[in-house]
Amino acid sequence: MSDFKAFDFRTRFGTKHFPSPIFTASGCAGYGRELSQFFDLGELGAVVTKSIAVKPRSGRPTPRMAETPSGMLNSIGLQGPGIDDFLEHDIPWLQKSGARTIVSISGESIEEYASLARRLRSVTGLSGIEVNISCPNVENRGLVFACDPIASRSVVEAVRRNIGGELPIIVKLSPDVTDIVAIAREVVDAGADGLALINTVLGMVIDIDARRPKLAGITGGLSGPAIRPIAVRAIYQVHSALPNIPILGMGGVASGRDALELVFAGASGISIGTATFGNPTAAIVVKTELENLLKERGFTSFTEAIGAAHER
Amino acid sequence: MSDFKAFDFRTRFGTKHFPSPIFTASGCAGYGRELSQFFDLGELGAVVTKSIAVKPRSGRPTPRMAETPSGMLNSIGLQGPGIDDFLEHDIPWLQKSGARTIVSISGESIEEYASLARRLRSVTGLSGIEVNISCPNVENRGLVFACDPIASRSVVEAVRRNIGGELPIIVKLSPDVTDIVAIAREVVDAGADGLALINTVLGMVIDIDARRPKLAGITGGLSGPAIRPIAVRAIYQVHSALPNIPILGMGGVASGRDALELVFAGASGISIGTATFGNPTAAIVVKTELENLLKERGFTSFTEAIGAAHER
Amino acid sequence: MSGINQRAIQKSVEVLSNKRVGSYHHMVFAVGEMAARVVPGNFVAISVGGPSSNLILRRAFAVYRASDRGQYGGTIELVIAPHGSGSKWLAERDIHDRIDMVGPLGTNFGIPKDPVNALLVGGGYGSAPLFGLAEILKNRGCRVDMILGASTAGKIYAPLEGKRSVSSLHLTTEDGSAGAKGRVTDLMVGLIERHQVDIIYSCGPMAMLEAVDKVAMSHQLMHQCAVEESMACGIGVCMTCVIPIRDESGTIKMSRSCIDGPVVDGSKVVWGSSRKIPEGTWGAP
Amino acid sequence: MSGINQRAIQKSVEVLSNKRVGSYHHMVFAVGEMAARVVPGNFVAISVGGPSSNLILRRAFAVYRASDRGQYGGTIELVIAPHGSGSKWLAERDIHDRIDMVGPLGTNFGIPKDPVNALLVGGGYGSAPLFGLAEILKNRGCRVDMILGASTAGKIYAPLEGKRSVSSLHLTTEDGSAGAKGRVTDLMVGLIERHQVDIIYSCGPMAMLEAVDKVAMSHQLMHQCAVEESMACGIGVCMTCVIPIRDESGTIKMSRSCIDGPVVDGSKVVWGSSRKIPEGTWGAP
Ligand SMILES: Cc1cc2nc3c(=O)[nH]c(=O)nc-3n(C[C@H](O)[C@H](O)[C@H](O)COP(=O)(O)OP(=O)(O)OC[C@H]3O[C@@H](n4cnc5c(N)ncnc54)[C@H](O)[C@@H]3O)c2cc1C
Ligand SMILES: Cc1cc2nc3c(=O)[nH]c(=O)nc-3n(C[C@H](O)[C@H](O)[C@H](O)COP(=O)(O)OP(=O)(O)OC[C@H]3O[C@@H](n4cnc5c(N)ncnc54)[C@H](O)[C@@H]3O)c2cc1C
Ligand SMILES: Cc1cc2nc3c(=O)[nH]c(=O)nc-3n(C[C@H](O)[C@H](O)[C@H](O)COP(=O)(O)O)c2cc1C
Ligand SMILES: Cc1cc2nc3c(=O)[nH]c(=O)nc-3n(C[C@H](O)[C@H](O)[C@H](O)COP(=O)(O)O)c2cc1C
Ligand code: FES
Ligand code: FES
Repeated sequence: MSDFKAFDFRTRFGTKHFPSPIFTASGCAGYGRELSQFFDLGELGAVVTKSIAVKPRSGRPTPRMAETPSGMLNSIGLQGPGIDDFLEHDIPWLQKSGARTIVSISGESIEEYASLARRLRSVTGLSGIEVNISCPNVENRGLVFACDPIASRSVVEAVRRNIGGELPIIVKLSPDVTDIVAIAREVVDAGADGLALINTVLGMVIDIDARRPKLAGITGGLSGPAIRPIAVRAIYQVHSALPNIPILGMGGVASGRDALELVFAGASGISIGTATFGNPTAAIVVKTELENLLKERGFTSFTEAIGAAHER
Repeated sequence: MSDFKAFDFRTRFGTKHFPSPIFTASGCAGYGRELSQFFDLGELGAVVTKSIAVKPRSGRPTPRMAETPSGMLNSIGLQGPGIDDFLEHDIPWLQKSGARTIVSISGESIEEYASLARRLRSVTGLSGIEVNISCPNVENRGLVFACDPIASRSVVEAVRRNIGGELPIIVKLSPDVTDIVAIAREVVDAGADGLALINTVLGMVIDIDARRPKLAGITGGLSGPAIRPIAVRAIYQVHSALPNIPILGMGGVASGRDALELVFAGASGISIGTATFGNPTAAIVVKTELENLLKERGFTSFTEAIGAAHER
Repeated sequence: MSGINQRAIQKSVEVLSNKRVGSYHHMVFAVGEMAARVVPGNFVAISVGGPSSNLILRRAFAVYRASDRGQYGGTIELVIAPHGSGSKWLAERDIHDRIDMVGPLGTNFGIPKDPVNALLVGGGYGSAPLFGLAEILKNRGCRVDMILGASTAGKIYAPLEGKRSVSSLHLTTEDGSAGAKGRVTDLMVGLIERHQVDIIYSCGPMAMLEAVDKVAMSHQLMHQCAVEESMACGIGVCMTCVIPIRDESGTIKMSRSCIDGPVVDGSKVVWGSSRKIPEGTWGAP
Repeated sequence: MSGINQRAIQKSVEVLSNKRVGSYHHMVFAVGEMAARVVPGNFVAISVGGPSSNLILRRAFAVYRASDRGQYGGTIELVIAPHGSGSKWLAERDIHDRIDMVGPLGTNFGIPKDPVNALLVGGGYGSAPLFGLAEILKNRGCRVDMILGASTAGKIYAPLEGKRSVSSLHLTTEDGSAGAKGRVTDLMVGLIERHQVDIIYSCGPMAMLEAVDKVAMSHQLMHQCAVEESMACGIGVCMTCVIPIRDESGTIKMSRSCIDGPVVDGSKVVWGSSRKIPEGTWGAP
């Protein structure tokens, strides 16, 4: 079915244009090195790196994962080398590799987000910042920022103030809230150029032989095809409320058809997360399938398809 | 492995004792008639009936369902004959059948819940009332009661006031909230004898050929194994906060192992919902498997196992 | 016992044969006592995908033929169109594989006491339940004419043994690759008049059933049709499969096509109601 | 290119044979050029469950043998213990079925330049990668003694062709159904002293590896072990498979057993760290 009429696959977040709407999902592609053996990272809109913190983090003890029906739970605990090490070793490699890079940051306080933004301000050649606010706020009884409109807003204001320039800020929201649109409005109001939907859903598995939670971290984040209907719903709700804010959609996308569902719901880009664990080349498979599905349906550019399910 | 040492399978909600901890889930067993061909309804702890409203309801247009990975979406819209017809035709049949019955009620205003409670007050031989508060409150911009602690509390107070006597009130909560423990505390405080966890998770599927939401109701409730980790987490959280409140657990239970996960998390009973669609005798399969798993683990009574995953 | 699903049983059944016929798979299953309970119009519900499948719902299939004698005891035959993951999985089963079947389910075609002239209209695999019906009508001394339509020749299911029990068989395809180019309704009026048809039976896609019903109405003919709505449970407990139907009193109710159907009186159906609740339906918002 | 996973390729491979051996399945796959890239200690990651499966993660299996010549071109052999849904699904594959394989992955056993006396210790299917290793050591002129242990006889995997490359093979079972009753470590000291063992290689359950490492330590012997942690991706991107390992500078880091392992230096592992982060680990809370 795929014809040869030129097809424009580009998409945009804030000031940045991307040649492809397929991205990696933070925490599901490391810092790029591991996947570069399987495909050219330049094929992606961008590599979204594992959320980086101010200091090195050991992450949580093992077991860190449990497979669930059509999904998995993870409790990694944001393991990472910290921003200094990251800027010294990982960013340079990514830039040499020819990949566009969106850096995901995570903090335990407003000040940590601010200082991460300051560190990234000086880095040239980045395509954006993804702000992971699904992290416990040590200054507020460990309440997750993303669950509190005010805390979410403050994080984004702090990042906006410190990042300066025109680097797009994409804020990643948690689905574990009563009203995701309310949170979306706050962070957009605070200066977010785009939104990433959705982070994992809080879940738990019990080991019925050991009679205790399977994960050392007790609860974990549910991801994979099991949560796709939740992602589609969140994207649809937020896109209807804020039609002009680009959404980086994710949640159980493993095929072009899955991706198209999120695009029709309102996503301007698609991140591939858990699917990469089942298939190292998942991002490329999705990219190829999505392009063909769009062409078969007579689209001449990707952007025409964004939010198409809202039209009637 | 199953030995012949007497095993006590009973469980309790409020003042009522049930010979088995396996129940049907509201909306997944009609009013009992349909399943009576496949097994003796007396084998169940109780039949939990499809949520009944004050007036007849046509429910939503079709399509009303979409299958999703290890789950399904439904948007039935609480179709039913209304309380009068229900009390005239369905309750008598259930009572003749020898099934214990828990009546699930749903309303669009506090007053509707109150009047449903008044109607049920006079009915003899019921085993309990399940209050489905995952319904839009017409008096408050259609905001779902279960998403608002105050509205949830008012519903339960109204039911408590009007039901009188000692009929157990089990309040069914929605997982689509930022803090399910906060809601649980409110409704228990307002007089709930038990909690039912969890109702479906709000989701959506898009028909990529029709370019619109697959369901006529646009969004729907996600159920089945896909949401089990969310159910286990919700039950675990609520049981740690309120260890003395019995929980009727549900969400993707299709086997004895699944049921045991929820029991170890803190459930005093298990409702079988979507699994019945895939297997009419699912409730009996789960019951038999659960009894064997408990015996293999040396339990002599079901109640010993409740919340066992919290002990270490 | 409530009467609902009263002939249904659940059984692990063996695949006896699986043959490709045009775009379809004709499959035979050893079902034991289930076979004797089947009446034309009934369907069965089958679990698909195997042990660690992500497909959690049964798939519904109309019974093409059921016979309770024969070397393998009771057998049920189905005609499967490989459509999505579930039906494809089923169509890939080999001889001796076992599958879990619940049936027979649903209503059946009503059989008139006296010999009448019947017109049977089928679309695609919708022809499947009509052959068993034709056989019974024939034995009751009825004249049976049949029209089968589909988009293209490969999608018409009309086996030899089936043809025996019909007085005349007419085909239509939208691409003209078999029979007359066009739709089943193009041939209906002619046959109705030529053979003084008393009753119409139909099975196929909703749009076809609606068109057939229009013709039946305009000739004041009884019309029994087997509808096809998406079903989650197939046994009446989920309320996903409803269609608006007028009851005796004329009230429109959203009725479950799995237990109040699939065979319903065409004149009672409120057609074209996908994505809307008809005006005046009982309990409409 | 980063160097990580640099020998790995992804390929749809054909099942050439599947034989039951005790509690295990010995399976052979036609993998083409993948075979030539394998070194003992490497593993492969396989998708399980088929098209509509609810199992979304790959399963990891150590390569038992790899050969790049032979009538089917390159082949890889695995020893599969049917454990849960995924490994059972794999063990049920028939000849000519195709599966999706990524490999070779992970680190490999280091081979000493000069001939040394090596003791190879395997638990359960953990013996699989040791036979390929033994062959290489043998060809390098090493003396190779092997101890294989399991709970019971059926769980010891010790094929004839494998035995050829070892100087002595000793078995232990916890129920005494084969070899000496007890654990592999009961026989280690005797063999270490009798044959002046220079290096120990091991593969098996974590608890066994820890016990083996204690013995290695007490005799100041090099110990290379292949660890087994739950893996979601197998290629280094998910961070689920970590174990605490001391680096050159002595800092403990949570290292990925899929790319910094499975073969690691036993003396560098901080044992018994399931469900806790060892004191002083880099970035510990
Ligand atoms: C009463 C009845 C009789 C039927 N008889 C036959 C028959 O004889 N031969 C035949 O080939 N098919 C028949 N069908 C249709 C058959 O059930 C569907 O083709 C099948 O369920 C599709 O499943 P899938 O996984 O292949 O497709 P998918 O599209 O992946 O299915 C997704 C979900 O939608 C439902 N669904 C999709 N299409 C249909 C449909 N057309 N009707 C009902 N549910 C659907 C499925 O049950 C499943 O729950 C019948 C359906 C009904 C209701
Ligand atoms: C490096 C390595 C080499 C291995 N080599 C072999 C081998 O040669 N032969 C063999 O039979 N098995 C081997 N295993 C173990 C094998 O991967 C597991 O038995 C298998 O993944 C279990 O999957 P399941 O679906 O059958 O079980 P389930 O328990 O249903 O699996 C559920 C999840 O847990 C993971 N999991 C469960 N048990 C293990 C385990 N022991 N190790 C790692 N992940 C696990 C699975 O990958 C899956 O994601 C190896 C594991 C690793 C990490
Ligand atoms: C193992 C794992 C680690 C993750 N780490 C992060 C992270 O560091 N930062 C973040 O914002 N999201 C993280 N996520 C969430 C994913 O980026 C993504 O939002 C989620 O998994 C849903 O997409 P998926 O279903 O395609 O995986 C992680 C997910 C997984 C499975
Ligand atoms: C088709 C369908 C209809 C339902 N109707 C109701 C209802 O009327 N009232 C209610 O409280 N819950 C209703 N539920 C929710 C179930 O009772 C149950 O809470 C949910 O499906 C999770 O359990 P499960 O995964 O076992 O189905 C319905 C669920 C389904 C799938
Ligand atoms: S399919 Fe469930 S009620 Fe008809
Ligand atoms: S398994 Fe994913 S990092 Fe090792």
